[in-house]
Amino acid sequence: MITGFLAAAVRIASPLLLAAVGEVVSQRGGTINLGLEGAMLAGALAAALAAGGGGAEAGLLAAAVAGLAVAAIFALVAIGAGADQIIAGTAVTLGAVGLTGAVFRTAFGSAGTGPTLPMLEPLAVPGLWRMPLIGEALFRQPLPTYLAFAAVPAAWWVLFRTRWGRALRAAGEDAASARAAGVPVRRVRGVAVLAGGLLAGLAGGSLVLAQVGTFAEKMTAGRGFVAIAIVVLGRWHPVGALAAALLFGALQALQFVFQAMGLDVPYQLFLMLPYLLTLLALAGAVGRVRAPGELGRGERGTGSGER
Amino acid sequence: MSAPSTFDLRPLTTSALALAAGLVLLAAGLAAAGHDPAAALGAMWRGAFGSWYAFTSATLLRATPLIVIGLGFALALRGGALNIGAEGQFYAGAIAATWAAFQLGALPAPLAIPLTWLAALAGGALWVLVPVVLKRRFGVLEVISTLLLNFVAEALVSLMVQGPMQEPAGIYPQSAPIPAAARLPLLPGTRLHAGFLVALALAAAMAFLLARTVWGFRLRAAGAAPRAAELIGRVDAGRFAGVALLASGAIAGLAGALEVSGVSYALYQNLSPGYGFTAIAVALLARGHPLGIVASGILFGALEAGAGAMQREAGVPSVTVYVVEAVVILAVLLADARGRSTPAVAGA
Amino acid sequence: MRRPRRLLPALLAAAAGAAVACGGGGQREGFRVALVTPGSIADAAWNAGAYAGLGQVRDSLGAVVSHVEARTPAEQEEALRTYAAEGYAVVFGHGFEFQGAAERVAADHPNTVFIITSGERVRGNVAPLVFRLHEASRLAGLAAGALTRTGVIGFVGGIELPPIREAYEAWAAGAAVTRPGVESRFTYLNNFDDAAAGREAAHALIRQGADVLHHNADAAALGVFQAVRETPGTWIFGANADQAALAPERVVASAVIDLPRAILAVAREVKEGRFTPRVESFGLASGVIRFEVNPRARAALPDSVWALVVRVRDSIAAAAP
Amino acid sequence: MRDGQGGRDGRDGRDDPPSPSQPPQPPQPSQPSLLSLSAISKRFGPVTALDGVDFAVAAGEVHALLGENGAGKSTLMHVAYGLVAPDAGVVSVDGHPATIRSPRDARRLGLGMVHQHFTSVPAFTVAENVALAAGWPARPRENAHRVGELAARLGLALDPAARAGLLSVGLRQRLEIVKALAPGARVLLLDEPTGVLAPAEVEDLFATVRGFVREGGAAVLITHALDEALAVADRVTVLRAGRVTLSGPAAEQDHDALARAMLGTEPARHAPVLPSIRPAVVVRFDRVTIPAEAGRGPGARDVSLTVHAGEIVGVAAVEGNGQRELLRGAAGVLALARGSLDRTGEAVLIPEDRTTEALLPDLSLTENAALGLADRPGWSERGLMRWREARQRTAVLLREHDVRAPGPDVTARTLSGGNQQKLVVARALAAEPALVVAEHPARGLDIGATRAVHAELRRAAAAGAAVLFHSPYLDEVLGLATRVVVMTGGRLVEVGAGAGREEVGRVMVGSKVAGQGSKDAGARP
Repeated sequence: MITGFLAAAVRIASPLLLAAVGEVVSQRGGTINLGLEGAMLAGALAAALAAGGGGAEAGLLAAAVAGLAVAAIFALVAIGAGADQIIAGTAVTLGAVGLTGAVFRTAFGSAGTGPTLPMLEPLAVPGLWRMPLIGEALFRQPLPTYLAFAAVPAAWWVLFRTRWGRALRAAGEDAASARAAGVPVRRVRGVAVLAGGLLAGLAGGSLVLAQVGTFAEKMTAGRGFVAIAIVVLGRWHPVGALAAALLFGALQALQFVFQAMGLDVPYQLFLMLPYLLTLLALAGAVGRVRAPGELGRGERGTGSGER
Repeated sequence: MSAPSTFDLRPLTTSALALAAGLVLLAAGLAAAGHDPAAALGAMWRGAFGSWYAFTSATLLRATPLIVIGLGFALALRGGALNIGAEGQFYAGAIAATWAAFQLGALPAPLAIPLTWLAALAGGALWVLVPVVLKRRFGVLEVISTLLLNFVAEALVSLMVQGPMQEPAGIYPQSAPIPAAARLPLLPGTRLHAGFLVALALAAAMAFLLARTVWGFRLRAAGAAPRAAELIGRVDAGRFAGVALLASGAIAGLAGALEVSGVSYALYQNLSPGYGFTAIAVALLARGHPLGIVASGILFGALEAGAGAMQREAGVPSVTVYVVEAVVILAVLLADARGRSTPAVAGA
Repeated sequence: MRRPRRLLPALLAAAAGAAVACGGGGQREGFRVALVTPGSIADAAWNAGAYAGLGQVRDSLGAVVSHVEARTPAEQEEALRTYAAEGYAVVFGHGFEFQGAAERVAADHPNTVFIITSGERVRGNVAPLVFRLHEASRLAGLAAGALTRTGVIGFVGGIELPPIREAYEAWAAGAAVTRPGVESRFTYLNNFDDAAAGREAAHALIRQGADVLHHNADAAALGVFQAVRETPGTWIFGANADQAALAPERVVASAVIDLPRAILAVAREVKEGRFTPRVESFGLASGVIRFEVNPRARAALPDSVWALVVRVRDSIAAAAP
Repeated sequence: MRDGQGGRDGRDGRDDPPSPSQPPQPPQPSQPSLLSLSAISKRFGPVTALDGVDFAVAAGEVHALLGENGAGKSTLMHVAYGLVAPDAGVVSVDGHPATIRSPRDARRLGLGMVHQHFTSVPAFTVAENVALAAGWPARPRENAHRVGELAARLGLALDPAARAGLLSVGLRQRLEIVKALAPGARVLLLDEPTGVLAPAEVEDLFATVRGFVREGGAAVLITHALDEALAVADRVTVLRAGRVTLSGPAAEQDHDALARAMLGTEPARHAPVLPSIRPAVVVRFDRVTIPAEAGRGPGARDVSLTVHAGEIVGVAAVEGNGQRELLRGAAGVLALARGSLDRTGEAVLIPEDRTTEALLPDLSLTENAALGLADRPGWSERGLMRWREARQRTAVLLREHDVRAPGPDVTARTLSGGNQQKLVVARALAAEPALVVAEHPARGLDIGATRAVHAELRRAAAAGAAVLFHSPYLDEVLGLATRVVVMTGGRLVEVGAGAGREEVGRVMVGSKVAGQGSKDAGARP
C-alpha cells in the first residue's frame, strides 16, 4: 500500500522534477521561462512522432531536441532581444499548443487516434528494487525517472562545482559584476535556457514514453507551470526542487488515493489540494528566501549604466 | 494619450508587420500541410469581417472578454504587478455573477444587471486577494501564486456546477439559465451584447484614469519606478501594486459576469477557452495602452473568429491560430526590444 | 483628407463583395451537414467518433459536410448560428451543452434541423440523440462482478457529465448483481486530456484493491489501459469504441457507441424527408450501442456468466421503447 | 560649463596660459613598460572619447591618470582591460603588441582591474567572487584557502567565507583588490578606488598598492583628486577631453599645474564658510533612533540635532554609519523607533541613486517633474492632472535650472547624468521646501555639474531653506557645508566650527573602529 503510494508519488514527480531541475538552472541564470509548458508539449509530440518509427529511445532523443528547439525560440526573444520574459514565455507556450495540435492532426489524420507506441520499460536495479517500502519507488523505474534523479546531483555539480555554473550564477545574481569578471552574460543565460528546454522536452517525452504510451493534445495539462512553482518552492536549488517535486507528487498521489477511497467528499476538493498546499508551502517556507537577483529582469535591469 | 507624450505611430506599424509575419507563416505552414492557403485565409477574413453579422457576433463578441481582461492585466502591469491568474479570476467572477443573478433576478434589469457586475467584481477581487496578501505578507511572487490559483479555480467551477449551483434537475454540469432580468440586451440582429459597450467604457475610463488623474499618474509612477515613487512621490508603491492587482482581478471577474449574462446565460465549466492568457498578449500588443487594447482585442477576436471559419470552410484545425498569435507576440517583442536598445546609448 | 477616409469603406466593400462571391465555401447547393464538436476531434473517442460519422454522411449520402470545434458557449452558439444561416440542412451539436444554444438559434432558423447528441428534449426543430451507453456499461458491470476476486471494482471518469455518471452507476449496479456487496470506487480527472493522470488514478484504484476497471475518459483513458497492462491480475472494460487492441490480453469487452451509424441514420432521414423531431434514443436494441466481447479474453469468465450477460442484454433490448 | 567659475578664488589669481598648458609629452619610462598604449583613439557616436592617447606604466611605479569626469580616463583603462575596443592604436604588454578583446584576455596577460563601482556579486562569498574574477576552478574549499593566503600576503584582513553583500565598504574595496590581483596580475588598474573610503582606509589602500609595486608590479591609479595623485604616484598623466595635456614625473608637478591641465583654467577654491545666522529652527531631532533600512549597519542611534533655516549642515561619514537613516528620517521617509523629530514645513529628499530612486527613466521630463509636484496648484486640480500647464512649468524649470534637454517631452533616460541631477534638484527646489535633504548630491557628476548643484543648494539656503546633506567625499562636505557633523557607528558627533580635514577625518575613522569593530573582527580568517 505505502510502497505503491510512494511509487506513484515518484512517477508523478519525475517529469515535474526533470522540468524543474532544468528551470532551476535557467532561473539561476536570471531567466524565468514560462515557455516550459510549451517545451514539454513539443517534447511529448516529438517523442510520439519519432518513437513510432524509431523506437522509444529515438523518441526520447527527439523529445529532447524538440524541447531544445522551443527553448531556443524563447531564448532568442527573451535573451537575444532582451524582451519581457513572462510575456515571451506565455507566447511560446501558446504557440506550442497550437503547433502540436496542428501537427498531431496532420500526422495522424484529423480524427487520429493516438498511436500506441513502444515504451521505455521499467529498469529494475538488481537487488535494490526489492527493498521494503522504497525499493519499488526508487529502483524499478523507467529510464526518465533515473534521468530525473540523476539530473539533481548533475545540476548541483554544474551549478556549484564548475566554472560555467559559477559564471551562470553570477550572471543571475548581478549581471554587471558578472560582465566585469568577463562572463558572457547572454551566452551563459542562453545555454542555461537551452539546457532547461532540453530537460523539459525529456519530461514531455517521458509522459509519452514512460507513462502512457501515446500522445494526446494538451496532455501536459499544466505540468510546465507546476514545475515553475516547484522551482520557487525548492528555493532555486536542485535538491530543493527534488524535495518540492516529491512533495507535489505525493500530494497528487494522495489526491487520487482520497478519490479512490470513495469518501463522501466532492472530488473537486481533492483536485484543488495539491495546488492549495503548494501555495501554503510557498507562504510558509519560501516567502522570505531571496530569488536570484536578476530573475526576470532581462536586459532592462542590467543594461542601464550605473547601479 | 499617455500624458504629455505625443502619439507615436511606430507601435502601430510594428504591430501590423508582426501580424503580417504571423499570417505569412500561417500560409506557408498551411501550404506545407497540403491546404490551400488562399482559401483558408479567405475563409478567415470572411469569418472575421465578411459581414456585419460576423464582425459583431463573432469578432466583437470574442473581443469583449479579451478587451476587458486585457485592460485589467494592463492596469496591474502599469502598477507594477504581473497577473497571470486572470483565468481563475474570470471564473470566480462568473461564479459570483451567476449566484447574484439568481438572488437578484426578481429585481428589474436596470438594478439586477449592475448588481451582478458588482458581485463579479467582488468575486474576482476576492480571488486575487490571496496573491496580494501572500505577496505583501510573505513576499511570494504573484506570478506563481496567481498561476497556481488558476488550477484551483478550475476545480472550483467544476464543484459549483456539479454541486450547489447545478441546474435543478441535477443532471447537467451547468447552472440553470439565469433570469431574464439579469441578461444583457443585445444589439438587434446580432449576438453582440451590451458588454461590449462596457468594455469600451472601461477602456475610456482607464485611459482617463491613467492619463488625466493624479491617482493614475501615481499608479504609473509606482509601477515604472517604485523606489522613486516612494521617495519623491511619497506613495506606497507596494500598496499601489497591490491595489492594481486587486483591480485587475476584479476586472477579470467582471469579464466573467459579462460572459455569463451576455453569452452563455448559465455557468459552465468551459466558459473560457483561455481568455486569461490570450488577454496578456492583447494587452502587450497595445503596450498596455487602454485604447490600444480595444484595437488589439478586436484583432485577436478577429483571429479567433477567423480561425473558426477557417476550420468550417477549409478544414484547417482552429488551434492553428494560436501559432499566429504567438508569432505576432514574439515579433512585437523583437521589434520592441530593437526599438528600445537604440536610444540607450545616447545617455552616456 | 478625403481619400484615406474613403479607403476603408472601399476596402470593406471589396472584402464583403469577395465574401459574397466566394459564398462561404463556394457551394450553396445540395444536401449539407455540419458537425460542431466541443473539443478536438483527435480525442480518440467521443469527438473522433462523431467526425467519423460525418465522413460517412459525406461518403454515403453525397452530402457536403463541414466541421468546426467550438469550446465555449460563445463559440458554440456562433457555430450553430453560422451553419444555420448558411443553409445547412442538419447541424449536429455534439454534446448536451449545445441544448440551450440550439434552442435559441433554432427559433430563428426553422429550416435547419439541429441534432443535439446527449441532449435532453425536443424544441421545435431541435431534437436530441440519446445514447444509452449505460446499458452496455451495465453488462460490463455484470461481467466485472463475476470477474473480481477482491470484490472491489474501479471506474475512471473524465469530467462528471451525465452520460458518464450514468455509465458509472449502471456499471456499479451491474456488478452488484453478480457480486452482491461489491465495492465500487470512482475517480474523476476533471479533464479528458491528461493520460498520465488517468494512469495514476487507475493505479490508485488498483492499490485500493480494485482488480477490474472501466472508464469513460476519452484520451485520458489511454493511461488507464497502461496501468492495467503493467499490473498483472487486472482487467479492464473499454468504453465508446472497441478498445480490445489497447490491451488484447486484458480487455474483457468494450461498451461501444457506434456514433457514425447513429449520425448517418439521422442524416439519411433528413435527406429523405422522413425526419420528425423526436427524442431518438439508441440502446442495445438499435445496434448503435453494443457490447463487444474480446474473443481473446472470453475464457476468463465461465460460460454461465456470459449466458447471463446475453440474457440481460436481450431483455434490455426487448424492453427498449 | 567648464569655464563657469567666478572670481571667488582671489588668492592666486595669475593669468592663465591658454589650455592645454603644456604640450603632451611622450612617456619616458625609466625601464621597459609593462603596459603601454600608443595612439589610442575611440569614438562613441558623435563623441570623441580618446584622441591619439599615449600612456605607459613600468614595473615598480604607480602612474596616476588624472582628469575630470568625461575626460576619457576610464575609457582608456577599459581599452587596456578589453572592455572597450579602440578604433585605432596599439596596446602592448611587456613590449609586445597584444590583442585584448575581453577581460579574460587582459587577465591572461597579467592585468588586473579595480572598477569604479564594486563588481562583486553580493550573493557570492568572498572566495567565490575572487575565484570568479580569477577564473579559478570551482572548488570552494581550495579557493577559500587560496584567498585566505593571498589576503594575508597582501596584508588585508578578509574572511573568505563572508558574503560580499554583507561586507562594509572598506572590506568590499579590499575584496576588489584581491580579485584584481588573484590571477597573478603584474599590472593593477585602479579606477577611482578612493571615492567612498575614509581617509584611514585610503591610506591602507595606498600602502597595499605601494607594497604591490615594490615587489615588481605596476599600478595605474585613476583619480580626480590631485592631492592623492601627488601623494602616491611616481608619474602622472592628465587627460582632458580625450587628449593628454600633461605627462611627467610626479615630483616635478605642482597642484596648480595639474589643475590647469585638467580644467584648462584656474581651479576653484572651496567656498568660504558662510557665517551661519540662526534665525529659525527647521528640524529638531531629539534622541532619535532609526533602525537600519535593510537590517544592515547600525542605523541612527540616539541622535540629537538641530538644523536652522539658512544653514547647510554637512554630514561626514563612512558608508554605513547611520547617515542614511539620519537623512531619510529628516526627510520623513523612514519611521522613528524612538525619540522625537519636529519639523516645521515640508521636506524634500534628493536621493543618492538618481536612476532608481529619483527619476522615472522611461517617462517624460514633465512626468518626472510632476512626480514631486503633482499635488501643487498649477500641476493638478481636484484630483486631475493639468498636463498642459505642467508641461509649461517644466519647460520653465528646465530653463531656469540650466537642464540641457531638447524639451519637456523627452524621457529622463536620454539626459546625461549631470542634467538628470539638475532636474532632480530643480524639482526639489521648485517645491519651495523648508528643508532640503540631499544624499551625495554630486554623485557621479563632473566638476561643472557638481558646481551647478552646489550653487543651487547654496541658493536654496540663502533663500531661507535648511539644507542637510551627506557626501562620502570629505572635501565636498567641508567645501559646501556651513556646519559639519559626523556620523559614527550610528551616533552623531558635532565637530567644532572650523575643524579641518584631519580632525573630521579622525572622528570619522574613530567612529569606524567603534561602529564596525565587531564586523572587522569577524571578518578575519
